[in-house]
Amino acid sequence: MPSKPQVPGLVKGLGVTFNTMMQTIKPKKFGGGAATVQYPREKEAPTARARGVIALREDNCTSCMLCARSCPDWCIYIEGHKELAPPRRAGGAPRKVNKLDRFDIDYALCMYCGICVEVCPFDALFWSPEYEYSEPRIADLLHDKEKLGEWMETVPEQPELEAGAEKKKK
Amino acid sequence: MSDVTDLIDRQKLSYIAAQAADARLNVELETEGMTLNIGPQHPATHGTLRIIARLDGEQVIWADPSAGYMHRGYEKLTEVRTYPQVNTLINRIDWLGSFANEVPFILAAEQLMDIEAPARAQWIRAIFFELSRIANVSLFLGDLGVQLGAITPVFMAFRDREYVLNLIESATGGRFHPNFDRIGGLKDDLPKGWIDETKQVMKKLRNFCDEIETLLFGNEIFQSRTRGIGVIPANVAQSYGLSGANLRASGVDWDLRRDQKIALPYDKVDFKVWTHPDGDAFARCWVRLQETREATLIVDQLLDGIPSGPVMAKVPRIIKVPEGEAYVSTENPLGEMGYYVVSQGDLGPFRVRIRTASFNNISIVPWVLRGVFVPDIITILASLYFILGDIDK
Amino acid sequence: MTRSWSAVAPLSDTTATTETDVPALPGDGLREGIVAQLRSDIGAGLVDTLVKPGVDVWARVATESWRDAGLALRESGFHYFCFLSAIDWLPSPFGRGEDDPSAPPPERRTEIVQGYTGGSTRFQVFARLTDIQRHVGITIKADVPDDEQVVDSWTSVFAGADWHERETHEMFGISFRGHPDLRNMYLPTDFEGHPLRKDFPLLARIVKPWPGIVDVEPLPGEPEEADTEGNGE
Amino acid sequence: MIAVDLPYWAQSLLRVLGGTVAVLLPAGTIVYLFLFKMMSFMQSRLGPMEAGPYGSMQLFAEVGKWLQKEDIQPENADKSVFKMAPLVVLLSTFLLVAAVPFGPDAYFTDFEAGVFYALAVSSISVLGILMAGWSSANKYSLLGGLRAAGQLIAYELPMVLAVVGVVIQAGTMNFQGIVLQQNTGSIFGWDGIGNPYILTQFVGFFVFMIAVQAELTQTPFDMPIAESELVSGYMTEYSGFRFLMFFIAEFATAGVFSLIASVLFLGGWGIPFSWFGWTTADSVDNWMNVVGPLIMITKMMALAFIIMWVRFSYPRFREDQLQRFAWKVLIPVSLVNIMFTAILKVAF
Repeated sequence: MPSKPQVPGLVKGLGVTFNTMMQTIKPKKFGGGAATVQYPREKEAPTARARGVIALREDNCTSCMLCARSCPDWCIYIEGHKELAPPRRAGGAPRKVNKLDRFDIDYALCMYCGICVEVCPFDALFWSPEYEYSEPRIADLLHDKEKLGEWMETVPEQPELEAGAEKKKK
Repeated sequence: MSDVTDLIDRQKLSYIAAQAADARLNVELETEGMTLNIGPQHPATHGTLRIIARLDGEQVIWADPSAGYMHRGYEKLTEVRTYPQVNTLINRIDWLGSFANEVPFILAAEQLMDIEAPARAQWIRAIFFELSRIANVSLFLGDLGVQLGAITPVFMAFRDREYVLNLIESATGGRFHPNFDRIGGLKDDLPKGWIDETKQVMKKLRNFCDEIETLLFGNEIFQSRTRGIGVIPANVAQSYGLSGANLRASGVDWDLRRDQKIALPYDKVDFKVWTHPDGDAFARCWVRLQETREATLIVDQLLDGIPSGPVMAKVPRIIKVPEGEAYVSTENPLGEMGYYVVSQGDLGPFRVRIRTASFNNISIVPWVLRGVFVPDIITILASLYFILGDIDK
Repeated sequence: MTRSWSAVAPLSDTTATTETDVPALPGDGLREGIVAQLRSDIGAGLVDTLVKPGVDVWARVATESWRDAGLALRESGFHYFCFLSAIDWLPSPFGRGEDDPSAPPPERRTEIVQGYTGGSTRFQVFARLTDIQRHVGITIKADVPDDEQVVDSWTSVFAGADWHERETHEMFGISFRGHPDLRNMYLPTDFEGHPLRKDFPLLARIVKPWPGIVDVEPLPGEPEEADTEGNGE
Repeated sequence: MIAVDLPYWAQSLLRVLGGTVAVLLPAGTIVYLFLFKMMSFMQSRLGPMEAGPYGSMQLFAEVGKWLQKEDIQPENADKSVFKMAPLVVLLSTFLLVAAVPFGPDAYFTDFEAGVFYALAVSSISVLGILMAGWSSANKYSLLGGLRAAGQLIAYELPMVLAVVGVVIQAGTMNFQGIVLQQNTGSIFGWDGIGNPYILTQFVGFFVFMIAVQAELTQTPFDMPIAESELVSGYMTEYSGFRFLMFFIAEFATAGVFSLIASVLFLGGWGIPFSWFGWTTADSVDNWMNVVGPLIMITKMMALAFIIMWVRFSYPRFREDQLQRFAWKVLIPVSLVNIMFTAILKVAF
C-alpha cells in the first residue's frame, strides 16, 4: 500500500479521458472538435511537396532513359523513336529529336522515392500531390503517358524556402 | 557473471527445466504442458513475429522467438543498388522513424568519400532525426496502452503523431519514407513557415507526453503490470547488445548522440540522457517517455540555432564512393542503428551490414521470458519495443 | 522483485542518474593502446591492424584466435556486443543485373580483393564491439578457411552473438563451432543455398529484363547510334 | 394497482416481450451511446457517422452484418457445446432481468428472495463462458475460459458480500422491499431524499461496482478476452450470429447489472416518497409505473457510463493480481463493511 495519501493515478487517468471527451464534444468554433475528418466528404489538402503521383510533361522528354535506369524498382518503361523536327531558327537544318512512344510507370511497383524526378535533366517529370488513384485491378496501376500527362494539371507551385536558405541555382 | 552469459548452459538448463516441469505435471496432475504459438498473426507482435512458448498453466517455461516472416533481404538488395537507391530502400527498415534510418548510412558514405555536409544540412538532419524519434516513440507510448489493455492511449498517439508526420511531409514530401538525405547534404531546404509550425507542434507533443504520463504511467494498474517485470541487468544487456532506451533503462548511461563524434550538431544542444536503474519493463517505458519529451526540447533548441547557408555540399553528379570500409551508427529511435559499408569504388556498395537495434533487442527474449506469465510476455515484448522491419531487415 | 499489485512504488523513485562528464573524445593514442593490449593478449593471433586516427580501428586475427580475441577484448573493456557477420569477397558474377540480354555478357572482375587489414580467403567473419567506458569501438575480422568454413562460436563470450551467428550461418554457410543451435533464423528450414554469397543470384534482377536498355527506334535508313546522353557513367 | 385483469397467456406474452425489450434496449443504448460515441469522443474522433443521423443506425447495420456472416465452427470443436455456449450466456441475462423491478407494479416477477435469485442466476454465465472456452478447441480460448472461470468465481464472492450489507440494512431480500426501504428511509431523521444506500453503504457500493466490472469482464478485468494477449479469449472462434449473442450478452448484462446496482444502492425506480406524501408501497400513484422505468433507465445509464468510462481509461490487470485483489482486498473490505453494518443495525 502506498504510504502517503495522494490523488490516485486511477482518478487522474479518468480525468484525462473525460477532458478529451469534452474537447471533442465542444463545437469547432470554440476550439474543440475531433482530430479526424470525415474523409470522403472532407479532405485534408496535401502539402505542395507531397509525393503523390508522378506527372509527365511529354514534350520535354527526350527518352534518355536516365529515369528508367536510376529507378530502384525498374518500374519505368520507355520506348521512343527518332523524328525530324522543324529547325529552331529559320533556315537551319531540321533537328533530330527523340519522340516518346511509350512512357509507363507501374505504380504497383513504384516506391515513391522520387529519384526519377530528381535525375531528369530536362524537367519532364514532376511530383503531384494527388493521391486518389487506387484501382480495383492491380494491372490498372500501370499509368501510360497520356494518364501521366493528365497529372500535369495538378502539379502545384513549389513553396518559398525558409529564412536562411540559399537560393537554388537551378 | 559468466553464468548468465553462458548461453549453452542456459539453454540446457531451460531444456531440463521444461522436461522436469512436464514430468512433474504428468505425475501430479496427469496433464502435460502446453505449447502456445503466439504469432505470426497476433495482435501483440507488431507484425509477424512468432513466439513459441512452452507453458505450465500460465507460466512460461521457455519461449523462443522465430523471426523471418518479413525478411526482405536488404543486405542482398543493397548489393545491386547505387547509393541513392540504397538510401530509398533503407527507409523501410524501421518504418516508423524512416528518416533516422537514412542518417547513419549517408554519414558512412560521407565518411568514405571524406566530405562533410554543410552546417545547415547537419542541423536540419538532426531536426528530422529527432522528429522521426518523436514519430516513432509516440506511437510506442500509445501502443503500450493497447498491449496492456488500455485502448485510448493509442488514439491519442495517432492523433498527435499526425502533426509530426505532417511536418515531415511538408518538408520532405513523404510522410513515411522521406528519402530526404543525400550524400553531401539534403535534397531541399525547408519550406517557409516550417520552423514556426514545428514549434507549435512540439508544444502539442509535450502536452501529449503529459497526457500519457497521467493516463498510463501514473496509473497504479499500469505500474503493477510493469514494475519488476522482465528485469534485465546491465551486464546482460550489454552482452546481448541491447541499445537505446532498453540499455539506458538498465542503468547504462550510453547515448550515441552524446558519446560519439558524429557529424550532427548534438554537441551544440543541451540535453539530458535519461537513465533508470531498475531495468524492468516500467523503466524501459519510462525512459522512452522522457526521451520523447527531451526530443521535443532538442528540436526547439535546434530550430533556434539553425544556421543559414546551403544544404548541399559540392558532390559529383554520379556518386562513386572510393574503396574503404566504414561503420557509422547513430542513436535511432529503437536504439543503435549502424551500417558497415564496404565499398570497392563502384557506383553501389560492395557489402552493407545493417546493424539494426531490434534484432539485438529481441535476441534477449528467450532469456528474459523464462518463468514469466503469459500476460507478461506481452508486457515485456511491448516494453522491449521492436519493429518487425527492424528485426527482419 | 515484487509481483504484488499493491506493492506499487510511487513514481518519485524514478531517479535518473546525473549526467556524467563526457570524457574527452578518444584520439588515436587510445586506439593504438587498444591494439597494443590486444597484441599482448593474443600474441601472434593478431595478424594485421589498421588505425584511422580519430575515426576507427580494425584488427584481423587468425582463424583459431577468433574466440580468444573476443574474450581478450571483453576482458579489456569491450563489454558491449554490437554485431557479428561475414563478408563474401568474391565479386558478384551477376553485376547489378543491368545487362542488355542481346549484347554479349560484359567482362567482370573476378579476382578477390579484400578490404582493410587484408586477408587471404574468400569469406571473412567480422564483428563489432564497443567499449562504453572509453567511448570507442573496434571492428575485428578473421579469415574463414576456404576448405572448411568453420570458425569458433562467440556465444559463450557474448550471449548476443547467438542470433548473429545463426543469421551468418544461413546467409553465408559459415558454421560456428560450439554454437548450440544453428537453426535458420530468417529462411525456411528447407531453403537451399546461402543468399548473401555473391554467387547466389538475386532472381528479381534476373527474371525481369532491365528496363534501362535504350529503346529508341532510329530514323528510317539511319544506323543505330550508341546511346549518348543516357549512359551517365 | 393495474385495474385490468389479463389472462395468463397474455401476461406471459407481455412478460416475454417486456423482458426482451428490457434486455435489448439497454444493450443497444449502451452500445451506441458509450461504445460507439463516448469511446470515440474520448479518443478525439467522432465514431460512426454515416448510418443514420450521427450514426445512430449503425447498430442495425452491424447486426445485419453479423447475421449474414457464416457461422463457422472449428473442426475439432465439440459442436453441440460450442453451439450452446452463447445461448447459456444470453440466458443468464434474461433470467437476471426477470428479477428487476421497474415500478411499483412494473416487474416481471417479485421474488421474495430476489437478491438471492439474482446473484444465483448471474453466475450461470460462467458456465457458458467455460463451455465456450473449452469447446472451441483453441488454446487461446481455453486459457480465456479458464481465466474467466477463476475470475468470475473470485468476484462473485465480494459481490455477494457487498450486497449482504444492503440486505442487513434493508432487512429484506426482496428488491421491492429494498427500493421501498431506501425511499421511505431517512438519514438522521431527515427524509428529504430518502435513504439511498449509496450514502450509507458506500463501501458496499464501491465493492459492488468493482465486482460488477469484473463480472462483466470489462477492462481492467478483461483478461478472459484480452485481445492483445489471448486474441479474444473464449470468443476467438465465434463468428456471425453466435458472436452477436456474446456481444449482446456482454452489453445487456452490463445494463442489467447497472439496473440491479441502481435498485440496491440508488433507490431503484422510486423517488423519495415524502415528496408526494406516500408512505407505503400501496399508496404510490399509478403513474409511477411509467415514470419508474424512466428513472431506472436514467440511473442505469449513469452507472453504465462509469463502467464504460473506466473501461476506456484503464489498462488491465494480470490474472494473479486480479485474484489477489479479490481475495486480499475486496473480500476483507466487504466483510468489515458487513460487520459495521450489523453493529450499527443492532445499535440503532
